[in-house]
Amino acid sequence: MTIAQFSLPEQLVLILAALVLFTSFALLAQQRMLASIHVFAWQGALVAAATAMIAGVYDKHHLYFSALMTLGLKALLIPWMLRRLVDRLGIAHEVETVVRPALVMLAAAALVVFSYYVALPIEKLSSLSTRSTIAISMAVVLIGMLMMVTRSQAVSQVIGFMSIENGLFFAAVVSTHGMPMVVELGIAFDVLVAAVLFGVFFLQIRESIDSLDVDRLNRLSETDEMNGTRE
Amino acid sequence: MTWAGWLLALLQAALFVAAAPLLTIWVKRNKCWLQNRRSPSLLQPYRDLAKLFRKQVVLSENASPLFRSAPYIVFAVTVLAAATIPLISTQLPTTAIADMIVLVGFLAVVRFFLALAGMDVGTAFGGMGASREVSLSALAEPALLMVIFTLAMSAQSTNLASTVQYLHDAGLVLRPSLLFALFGLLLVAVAESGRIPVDNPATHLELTMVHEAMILEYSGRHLALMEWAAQLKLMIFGVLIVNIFFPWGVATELSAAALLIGLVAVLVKLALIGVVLAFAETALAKMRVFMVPQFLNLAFLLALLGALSHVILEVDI
Amino acid sequence: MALNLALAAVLAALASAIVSLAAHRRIGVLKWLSFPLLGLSGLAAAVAGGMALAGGDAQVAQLPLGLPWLPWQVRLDVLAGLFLLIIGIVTFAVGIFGPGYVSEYEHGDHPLVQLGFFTGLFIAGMQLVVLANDAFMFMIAWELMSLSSYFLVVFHHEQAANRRAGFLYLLMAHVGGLTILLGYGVLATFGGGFDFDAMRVVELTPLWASVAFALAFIGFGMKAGLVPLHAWLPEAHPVAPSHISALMSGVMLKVAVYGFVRVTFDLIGEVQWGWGVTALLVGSVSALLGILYAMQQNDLKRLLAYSSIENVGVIFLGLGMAMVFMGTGHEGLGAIALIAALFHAFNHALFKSLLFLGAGNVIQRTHEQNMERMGGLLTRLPYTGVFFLIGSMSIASLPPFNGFASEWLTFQAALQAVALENGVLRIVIPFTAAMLALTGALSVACFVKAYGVVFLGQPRSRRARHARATAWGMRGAQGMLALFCLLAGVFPNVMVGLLGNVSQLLTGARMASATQHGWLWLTPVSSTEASYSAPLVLIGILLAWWLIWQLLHPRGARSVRRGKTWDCGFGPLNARMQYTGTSFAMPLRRIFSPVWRIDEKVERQSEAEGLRVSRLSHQLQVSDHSWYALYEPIGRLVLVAARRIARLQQGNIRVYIAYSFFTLLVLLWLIS
Amino acid sequence: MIGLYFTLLLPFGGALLLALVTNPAVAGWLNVAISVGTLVAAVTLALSVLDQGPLLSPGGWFYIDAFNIYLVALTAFIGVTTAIFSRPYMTYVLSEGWVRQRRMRLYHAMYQGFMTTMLLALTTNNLGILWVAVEGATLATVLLVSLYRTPESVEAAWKYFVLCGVGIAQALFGTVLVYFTAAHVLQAPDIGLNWTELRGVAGQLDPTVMSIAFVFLLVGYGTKIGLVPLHNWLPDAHSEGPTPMSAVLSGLLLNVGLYAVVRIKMLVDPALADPSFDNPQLAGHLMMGFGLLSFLVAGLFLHRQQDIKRMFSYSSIEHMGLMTFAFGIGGPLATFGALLHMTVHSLTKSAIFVTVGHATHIAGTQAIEKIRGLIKTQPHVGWGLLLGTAAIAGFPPFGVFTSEFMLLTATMESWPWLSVVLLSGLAIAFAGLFRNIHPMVYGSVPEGQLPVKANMLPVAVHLILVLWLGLSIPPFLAQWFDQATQLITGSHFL
Repeated sequence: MTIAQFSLPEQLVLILAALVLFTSFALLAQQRMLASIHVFAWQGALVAAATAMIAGVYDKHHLYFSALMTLGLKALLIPWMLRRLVDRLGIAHEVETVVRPALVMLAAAALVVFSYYVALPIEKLSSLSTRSTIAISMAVVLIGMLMMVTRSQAVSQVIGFMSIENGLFFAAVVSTHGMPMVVELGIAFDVLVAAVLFGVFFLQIRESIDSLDVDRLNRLSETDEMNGTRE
Repeated sequence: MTWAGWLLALLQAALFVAAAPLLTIWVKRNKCWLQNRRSPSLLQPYRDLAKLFRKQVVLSENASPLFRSAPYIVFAVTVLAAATIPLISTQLPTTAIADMIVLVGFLAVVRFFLALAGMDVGTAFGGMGASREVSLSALAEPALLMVIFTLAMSAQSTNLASTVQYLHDAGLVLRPSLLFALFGLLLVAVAESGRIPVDNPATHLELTMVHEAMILEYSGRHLALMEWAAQLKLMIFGVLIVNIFFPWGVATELSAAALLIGLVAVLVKLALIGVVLAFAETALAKMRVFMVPQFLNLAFLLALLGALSHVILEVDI
Repeated sequence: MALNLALAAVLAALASAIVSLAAHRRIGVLKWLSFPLLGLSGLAAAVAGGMALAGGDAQVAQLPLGLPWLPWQVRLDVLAGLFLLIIGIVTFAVGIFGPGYVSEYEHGDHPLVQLGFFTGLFIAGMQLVVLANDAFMFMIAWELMSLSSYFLVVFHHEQAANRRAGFLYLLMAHVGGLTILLGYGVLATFGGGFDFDAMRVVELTPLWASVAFALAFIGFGMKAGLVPLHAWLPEAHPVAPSHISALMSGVMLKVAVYGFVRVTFDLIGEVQWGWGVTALLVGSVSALLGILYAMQQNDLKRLLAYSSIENVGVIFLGLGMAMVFMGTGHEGLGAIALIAALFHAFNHALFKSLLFLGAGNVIQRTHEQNMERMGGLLTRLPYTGVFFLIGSMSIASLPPFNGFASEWLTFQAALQAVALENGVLRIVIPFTAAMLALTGALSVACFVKAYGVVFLGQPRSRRARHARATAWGMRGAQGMLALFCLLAGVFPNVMVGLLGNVSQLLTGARMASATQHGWLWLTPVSSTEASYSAPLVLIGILLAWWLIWQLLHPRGARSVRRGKTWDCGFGPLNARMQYTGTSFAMPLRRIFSPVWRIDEKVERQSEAEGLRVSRLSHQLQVSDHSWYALYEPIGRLVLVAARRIARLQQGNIRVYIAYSFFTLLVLLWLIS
Repeated sequence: MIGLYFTLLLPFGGALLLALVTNPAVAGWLNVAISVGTLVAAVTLALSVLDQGPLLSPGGWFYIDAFNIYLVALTAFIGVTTAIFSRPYMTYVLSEGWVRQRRMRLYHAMYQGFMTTMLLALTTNNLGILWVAVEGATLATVLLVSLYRTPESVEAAWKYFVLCGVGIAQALFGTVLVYFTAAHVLQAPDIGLNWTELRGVAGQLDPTVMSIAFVFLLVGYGTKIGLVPLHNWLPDAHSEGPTPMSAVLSGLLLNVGLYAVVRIKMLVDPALADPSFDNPQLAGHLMMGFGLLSFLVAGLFLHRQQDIKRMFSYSSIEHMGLMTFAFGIGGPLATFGALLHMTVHSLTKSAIFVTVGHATHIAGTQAIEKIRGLIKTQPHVGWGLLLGTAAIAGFPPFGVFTSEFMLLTATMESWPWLSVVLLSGLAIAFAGLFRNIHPMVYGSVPEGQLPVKANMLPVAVHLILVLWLGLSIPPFLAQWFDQATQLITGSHFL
């Protein structure tokens, strides 16, 4: 079946999925701190919108709540916290250079293809119209990881991590219409605590190596140049 | 085995011990003749022994009891070894006490105590002699054993009497293994009984001496026993060679005639081998101590060849 | 009955371990409680072993220990009995020897608890190994033995060398243990069960049987110290306290032999002659190299340890011959070789522990381990001197002592090679016999050196000069072992007859003709082929001696006069002029030089015209090749691999994330 | 039932309570008391489960069967012994001035918080809750790793946090996928994550999705187990955190990760058994591969260690690899052995870390080349370390040998040639451990190294238990393991 046969709301969900994917590309490409925080917030908002959409279409009422939760957490609270942190740390206007951005973009695109290829058999089985979103969310997760690999800035690593969470949540919502409430609450709680802890750690790292460049966190290594060989 | 057999064994042993000095002096006489010197009389070694037995023993003050008992052990064990060798007759109960391997064991005991006695006083000479003795015989002994293996595999026995019996009954058979074994045994005999070219009993030259260095501290009856044991050793090897490889004439039953023939035969054969030894010692020169290993390796090689040629050429399964 | 007695022995050993927990700073506990308990345990073990060896049929029982589906099973058959007897005798001797020996630990803080506790465990472990009837219990007892002996090896852990030895020992023991475990694994996988009874009945395919044999051979050979797996042995055995060295060299190696015999002859069952050839060659090489290495040692205990390698080689040579004969269907001949090997194992246990106890005695009195600083001890420690002499004669396999009897049997077995159909074997066996002959001759040389340098000549150090007599217990233990050496040598028929039961069990044949001519004659095949009468030999020697004394000793001869040693007219001789151990071994070192890695340095300082040498210094380092050929390469390999691997942990978190990222991708790619 | 609630609520309440207690001494005692209470509750729970069989709480939120109950008991037990050790140790840490009072509060609160999450993860029946709890365990411990605020500890904590976070995220994705397929089989969506339900219909779950889900879950929880190459956080976290933390991390957290994977495997195997799927053994093979790799690599790492705690954390990786391998083999024998190995490893390893804590206290450093002559300085500590290491290295008569023996046998039966690899790995690891242990325990005492007030009771208890398990497994425990084996493999072992 082609997209034409979907009902409008379903098409809208697909649109949102595409947008989420786009935002994570944007995150990957974005080199300004503040801007990437904003993009991240937008991604959260899109996920929340998608959730609300699903809730509306398949009238799953508890999803409204989780949509709200997502909006509050991912689109408002966490971005706000990050914003405050970067202000306090005075790195708000820092610009981080990504090595070989074109290559990274290419890799991200490849990841999308890859996750589509992995998800193909799943789609065969699925009867939900929103099945293809699994591929999208897997791609979002992988791209998030790619972002953490390519960025050496602690804050952008956290953003990458959070976008992975977004991808997960998106997958949970659109492919399975939401996990049981308790689980979602638990996950949300974990994410919140994680965000707080990240904040704590920014400060700790800052005071220990007075920078947020994770590449400089390499005291604990076991290669020869770090510790003399002992025969 | 009857009491007669045991009596004969006893007599034979006595004869063996008594005749040992004779062989030595016989070789010496031949050498003298060959080098046209005047030779001592055949009784000379007996006179020497008697003199030594009468003389007082002078012991080094740091000689231990082992030093005093060594001569007796050495001599006793050598006599026992002699007693187990068929000299005249193969009808010998004593051969059952110790077969050829035990015979080698006896020689090892002798060497063990000789060497210890040499080290006991704590002079440089004694230690040197002991060291050389054990090192050289460490190479000679395996050669001897290989010779014995060759014989044993042919004769299906390590019992001397039955081996001699077997070879005697087999008559004249040309066995390559025995040929190798003979030459191996000859070399070993020369080395073990300390003759030229391995050792020279006549000199006390510190660079070369082996046996003499060990008994340097001995005097009086102790020295006599040591000397006599050495002569016995020579005799033992002589008898082994002649009676195993040329068993003709050896008495195979206990009759007076046979025994007489056997006696004459062995005396003649020993006389002959004495002449051969004398020739060899005149012709050859004493070799350097560290040439001796090659000499013994040759002996070992010959013996090994003997064993292998027996397995390869003579057994058919 | 016998089995209960054996278990009682184990309990006594454990009890001695427990009581010595109270020995902290109180040596009396060790002297008057734990060592007597050990002696008791040894006595019980010896009696039980003797009964089992004579008794014949096996006794089994189950202990309330082990896994729910695999309880510990113990079994006491003739084979176990033999080795239990060995363990028992030596343990008993140690029990007597110990109190006098440990009295040197009275002063200074020595970990007495460690000593007593682990000695008890060690002995209990060995006894359990012999008793075990399932692989699981066997392995536990085996490793208990290794572990506790390791703690005894590092008893003097202040010296770095001992620590190193301990580490090496533990490592090798563990590797060997794992190999054995793997061997049992093979047997169990096909036998469907870890108890030996299941393994006995099963028939393995030749390939798997060979695999199992190879594993057992490597594992037990490692413990027994076969070349080239021997390197740990001369390091570990000497550094332990001497009575422990006696136990390790005298008994533990035998336990390894036991394991090998049990697995090969009993559990696998169908012996292949190819295995025999392997054991034959490895054994003869070990024997030869072992004695050659021993010859060059100047540390008395190291020398003894190396000579253990030699004797184990001889034992395996005999076992190999037995396997060859059995593999080619000559059970009767196999029995001769097997009996010879087991008899040698028994004898080696006796004289090697005798020698180690003697060495311990000497070392305790002189506080020297280096032979070059001993000498003239025969007059100072007469008892030890005489006993050590007996031990040396036995180990040098001189008639009429026990070493000779077993070696003689081995030779007789070798001579039966003619009966074999396979021409190659007919050549190989005489050849190994030649190696054995060389070994025997060298061992004479080696122990002439040992005895001559340690006990004869003039004392080479002040401590040696002032060595004084020792405790009665120590003499008693050595005396007992020496007596056994003599008895086993003079009446070999007794032991051979008993060992017949073992060969009956393992090969289905016994040396019937061996003892048919009564206790006086030992005739392996038939009286015409070969015979040896040790009693008559002894009598003959004594008779000859007596005759000489009677006939030749001149009546009323003036008694001996003591005089100075002849010094060639140069001033008086001193101790430094006599031959040292090193110089004694020089000819053989020169003849067999390729065997060792020798680095010898001679520094000669001569005066201006270069004629008179004013100063001369000589350094000699003799080490064996296996280090450089086998051990160091492996160690280096591991380290290199470790260094490569370490790059994984290079510190940058992004790399780490990349790891999990790519792991994920690869796995996803794999499954779809 | 009541036992269950107490088991969970006691530590939870304890965490809240301890967050308020300012006096560290009191807190230390309270910590012990709460742990003991938890242990009692856990034991009662265990007994009830043992005689009434599996227990499913109303609403199906919790499910206790033979498999997790013994882990619960183990967790509670080690929680107690470690708490006993932690009290004097942390007072020493405090006296050294490495931490301030406030952080002591954090420490004790988080200790109980960690126990809560552990027990929750073990007892819950809901895969989602399981995920939440495991993630919670990370969050609870991450601040403790950086407790000393040294640059190293902060770095270690950051790596721990980020790597485990990322890993766990994948586990969540896997969970979502499981839920996704379950939604097609189960009608009621909100029970779609209940393990018992899933277990019931496991045969009908779609194999492809389940295989993908398993990959995500394996990578996710495998990070927690410390499987190579996902292990990098582990040595850092274990070596930089306070020693009691290292003890519980090595002894418990890793187990929970493995527990999760095995639970999932129990769902995946029936699903993959579907004829349409080509490789029904996929899960097992993946686990075997990871397990063997971790086992070997960790063994090699042991040779290069300079930090004693780091070394033992590598040995934990090695043993977790061994267990993963064993569970991967499957089959009653291997599973039984793996369960036993879990127990003995946890006991031994936590005992070792306690001893190591004392040793580092004596030497004042964790650097191996600074720690010397322990046996002379303080025989108890020295022997504890030596025997503990001997035990963990698999020397009989300690229990580790028993389990390794069983694993080896299982390998022999199913994959004969792998057993060679296994043995060489064991030998390498053994050499690596002892080459470092040897100089530490033996030799003469460096000057200025004095005995300390050490409480070796936990060590003794643990080692004696391990020894007991080595000499004979008590019937009830064997029964217990056997039930668990039956649950996991579907067939009894005994």
